[in-house]
Amino acid sequence: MSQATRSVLLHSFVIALLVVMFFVLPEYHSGNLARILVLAVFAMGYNVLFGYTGLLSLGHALFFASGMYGLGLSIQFMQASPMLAMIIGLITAVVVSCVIGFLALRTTGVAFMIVTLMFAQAGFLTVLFFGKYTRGDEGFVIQRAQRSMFGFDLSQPFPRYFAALVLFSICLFLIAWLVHSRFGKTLVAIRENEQRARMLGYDVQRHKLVAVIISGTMSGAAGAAYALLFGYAGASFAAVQYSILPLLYVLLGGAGTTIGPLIGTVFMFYLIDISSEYTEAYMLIAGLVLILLTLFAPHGIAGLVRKKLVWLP
Amino acid sequence: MDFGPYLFVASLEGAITAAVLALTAVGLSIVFGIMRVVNVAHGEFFMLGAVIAWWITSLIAGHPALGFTVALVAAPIIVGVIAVVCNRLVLHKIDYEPERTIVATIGLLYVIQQTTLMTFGPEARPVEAPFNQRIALPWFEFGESGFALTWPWGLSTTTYKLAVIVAAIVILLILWLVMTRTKIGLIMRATQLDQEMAQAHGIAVGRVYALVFGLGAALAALGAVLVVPIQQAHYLMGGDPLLLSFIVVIIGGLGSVLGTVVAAILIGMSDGIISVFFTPTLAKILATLLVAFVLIFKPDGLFGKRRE
Amino acid sequence: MADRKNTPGIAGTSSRMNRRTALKTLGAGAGAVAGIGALPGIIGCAHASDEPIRIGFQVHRTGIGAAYGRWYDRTTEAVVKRINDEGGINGRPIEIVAEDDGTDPKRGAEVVEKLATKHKCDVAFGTLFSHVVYGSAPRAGELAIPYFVVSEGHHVASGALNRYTLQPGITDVKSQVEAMGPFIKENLGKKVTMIYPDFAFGHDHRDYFTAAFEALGGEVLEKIAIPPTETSFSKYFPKIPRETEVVYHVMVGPAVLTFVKELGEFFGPNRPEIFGFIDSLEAVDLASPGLEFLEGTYFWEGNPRYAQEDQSEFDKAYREAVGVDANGASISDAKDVSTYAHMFGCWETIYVIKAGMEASGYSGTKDRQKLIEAVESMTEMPHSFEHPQGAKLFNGKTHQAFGHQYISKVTEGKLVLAHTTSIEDTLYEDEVDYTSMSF
Amino acid sequence: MSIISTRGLSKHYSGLRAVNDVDFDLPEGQVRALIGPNGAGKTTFVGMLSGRIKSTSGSVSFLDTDVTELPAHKRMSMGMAYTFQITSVFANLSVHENVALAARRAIKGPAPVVNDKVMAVLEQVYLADRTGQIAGDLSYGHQRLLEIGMGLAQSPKLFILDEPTQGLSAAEVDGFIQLVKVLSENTTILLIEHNMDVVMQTAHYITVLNFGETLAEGTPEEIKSNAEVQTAYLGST
Repeated sequence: MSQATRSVLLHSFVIALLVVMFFVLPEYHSGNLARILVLAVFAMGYNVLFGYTGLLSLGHALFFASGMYGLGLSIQFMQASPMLAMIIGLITAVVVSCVIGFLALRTTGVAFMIVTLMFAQAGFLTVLFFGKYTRGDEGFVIQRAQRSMFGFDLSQPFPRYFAALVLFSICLFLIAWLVHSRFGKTLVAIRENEQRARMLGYDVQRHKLVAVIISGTMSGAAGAAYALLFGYAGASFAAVQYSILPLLYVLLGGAGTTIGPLIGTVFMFYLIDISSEYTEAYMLIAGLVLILLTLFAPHGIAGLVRKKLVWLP
Repeated sequence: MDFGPYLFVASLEGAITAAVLALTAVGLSIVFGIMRVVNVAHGEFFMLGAVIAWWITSLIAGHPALGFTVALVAAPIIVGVIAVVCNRLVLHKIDYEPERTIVATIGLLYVIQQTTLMTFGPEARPVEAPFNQRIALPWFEFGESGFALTWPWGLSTTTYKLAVIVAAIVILLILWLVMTRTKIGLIMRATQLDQEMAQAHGIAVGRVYALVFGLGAALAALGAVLVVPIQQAHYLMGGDPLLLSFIVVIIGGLGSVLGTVVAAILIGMSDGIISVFFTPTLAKILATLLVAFVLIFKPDGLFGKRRE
Repeated sequence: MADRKNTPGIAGTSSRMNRRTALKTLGAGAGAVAGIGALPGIIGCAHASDEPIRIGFQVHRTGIGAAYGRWYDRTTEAVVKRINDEGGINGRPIEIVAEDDGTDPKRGAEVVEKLATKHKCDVAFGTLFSHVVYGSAPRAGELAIPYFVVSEGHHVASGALNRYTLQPGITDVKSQVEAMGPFIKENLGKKVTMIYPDFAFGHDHRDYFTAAFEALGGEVLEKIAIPPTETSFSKYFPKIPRETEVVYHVMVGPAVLTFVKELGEFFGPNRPEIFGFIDSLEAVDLASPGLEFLEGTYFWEGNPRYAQEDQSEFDKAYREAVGVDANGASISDAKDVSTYAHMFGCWETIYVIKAGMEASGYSGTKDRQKLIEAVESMTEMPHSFEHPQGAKLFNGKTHQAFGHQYISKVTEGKLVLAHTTSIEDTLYEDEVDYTSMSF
Repeated sequence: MSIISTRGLSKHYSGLRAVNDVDFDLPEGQVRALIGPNGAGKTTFVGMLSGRIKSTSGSVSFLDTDVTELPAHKRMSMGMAYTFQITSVFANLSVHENVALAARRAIKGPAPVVNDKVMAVLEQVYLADRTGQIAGDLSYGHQRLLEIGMGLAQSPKLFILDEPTQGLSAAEVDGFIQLVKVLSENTTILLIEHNMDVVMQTAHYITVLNFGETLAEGTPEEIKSNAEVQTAYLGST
């Protein structure tokens, strides 16, 4: 079986499993899974830049928030239809990631981390600064009536879950295709040895910029979807914690793997959700688990699996 | 307030911010410079310093200066020891690998924060300054009657705030002397320059790392003890110092202690002075963007060496 | 009222580390007590069962709201104990199912979902921070679970939320702020400078106070919005204009004490009048070093922290039940200061839920709409053991309660009540009619 | 016709003249060796040819185009290939993928075409039996060969090799000499080399750099007999 076929089979299986999950799981967990799928898209976007290109950004909350506010504000102030608002959200994310990519890619390494962090922080403060429109930290609710797409009420479990799954599937296949493409392989080359890639004649800057744009747009799509499916946009999603989260998801799940981000998101979500039932000190447990994972599973959960199945994309 | 005195107050506030920042960041700078790891839990060591200072001062009755002095000595030591233990149990085991260190120290951050919340509680707790007099400051004016001294409304500072600036200068000087004039400083610098070479010359790199990590945390805690009479001990207070010191270290240039201090002054002062000219949040946005653009045009920081 | 004697002991002994377990055992124990002690009441009730009424409690145990969350927790614990001792609701004991939301809107929405779909709670309750309310309310509406918030935000009455979200136990910021105008103008001065955090809660203060104050003929000279991440404040104070007669301040978060202290250091001996919202010092000891300058300044209080001379028997009972001493601190630790100006909302809200369930004959989740209609039809809530903060007027259309506001003056280091506004002072025109919305 | 030439090419590092005012012409089809003592500026010089290092002054033209301002990757895509002095491969990727990355940039064709090229190249550099191995696990000599293979896969017009035989065994060096002879049939080669045997067996022409300046140029025989070169360089080996 060729690598490409295996990849298609694996990803189709994951999606089929997710379809079945909706009907099998109790309401609470299928509701969670809808959230997780959207957050996993965020993590997958992050993975394009971090896992495949080797650029550690600390500012992805900005891209998430661009999509979220692009969609949210256009619904709120232009009465845009969800489809149009989604497109506006994506365009906002594209524009923001172009600008950030253009500026931040003049730096590398830790300087890149700080520059992205600073832009994200400026973005967060900007949301507060225009509190008149954004309602700052409180944010605003996107009413149920404004959240119908193609006749589906996205506030209802079934349409919501499958809207999230459609977005997730598109992104998963996009990334699966990407990693087998010339472009994706070049990104990996840049991650592995930037200097060498450049001296093979690859335009490293252009590749990185495109990676930032893909990554930022995917993160923005997640932000827009989150606002649309769960009816709320607020400044906390632009704050620094939401830049750290996708990094954690990806590192836990396995950086540079296609399904790692999903695994990491599921793991992190339920780690907090379950441990918080047993103790108030769930952050303590989460912290200990993170430490243990770095000690014993340095390449994330998918990394552990990959040891057995080297072909894992 | 008139422009002149206002600018003066803002600069003074900026200087205090800079002093605290320099103290907090210099610890991270050493860790970052020598061990090349990003310690995300650095801010939590700062927080622990403040919380322990509160705990110690609340145990010791009598004049506030007494408890404060004990805290000034004990809190950095306790925090330093905690850091050495963390280093031994975690960072050492993962071989200081950059990515794993980030996740592991995020884990540490959660653990320390939650433990503090459970033992110390969620409230912000004040520590009384050993001394704290308000000093009204004069201003010069050339009025109709010629040169005159005036005492504008609000133009003031406190003795404690001035003392923090002095203390920061003294501590940084001592640190500079240790780094440049002592054997241990030499060993640390040698390790920073070339880890393998240092090892080849018989330096126990593992011990140096433990020492550096402990020292970095202790410096953060020391900064926190000095700050806690101005701000308060709170279990979430570590976030800002972490971000700011991280920024300061990078702007200053990796591994350059002098750069760190200059960057702290730059950021502290610009934070104060920009606030004079713009509405507060806009000023914050501009100060943040300033940091980004400094790095965009000087990616290795102000004092960093270009790495080819 | 025999129960009131031992309540403080229970509230005091339950440790902060495992409040959850404490609550559970408490709920179970109280249920048993109710089952035996209140037998006559139950027998008369047709649909009585031992199955407890599950109230989902969305609580800020971690994150920026943790100091408030702790006291919301204690208050809720106390009121549930009291109600269960008195026989519960419709003969059924209350069980509190608490989930921490980390004071985060995303987690908040997840918690509401968990309370509704996993724990199968009858209602959800207890949120304070308004961004969490905004984040969670849409989910509550979609899941059709009545969501009783205790937030003092204007979100409910502004019409931004939905039919399932109500705020019957605490007044909202708009009415609080508007009611301050007359007192400030008559007693403190006509020229005001406002200092507030640069986020929605602060903007509410800015907008509603400015409008109300200017309508009275006063003037707001300067509006200083402080960025929420700020930890030092002195550099902003020079923006206060010289001719300011009154400084109006409201801050939230862990840096509040620094803020108030630096304000004092800035002015030194010749300060203007200072009027603040107690949010600036909620859960902070007034005897903290650096706060001496507050002597003679004024504070809005949702509920007077210090037991006043003419303390009502209701406040006395409530204070005792929650475990708060006459200075507003925990009876077991005088340094552990409560969030007294807000936490009464939990007490009163649970009683409103009780009243609503009793009026609608609530027997299970199928009666949720009846419960909401029952609450919507409430109007007057007299000063009582159920409403120890004072009498309230509930507006069913806007889902919001209105009530007295208190203004206290710092006198010898204590807050002494100086003025009580009438309920009429706090009323404003309806901005929404939730009752016209479908479920 | 010169495939690459420089005029007045210089690189100064704060006072240090690493390369100073070098005029250099390399005719198409030649195998040129660049020799000189350590610190003579050889690596800096080829760094400026390839665009890896920015020149202080002077110009570089490649295929009759002024490329002085062009970034390295553009020069590579015009038909240069470059191997590093210190081995630089994609250590975590397979041998096959290393070469494929090089081939893909040069060949725009579909995967099978790229694959054929990769296999042909691996055959040439004696690594055909190690395609699946992770590059970082190869021996040092094999990594050097891999790096040469990555250059070959680009089918370059000009192939710059910075000390390719350093660290190779005697047998591997012989193999390398054969390889260069085959390649020279349709590729221009610029070789920095310390091993005079290799130089003498492969180079058509030699340029000697000393203190950043051209000391001498000529055929291997001419250089061998050049007294200045003897003192500056050859004498010392």
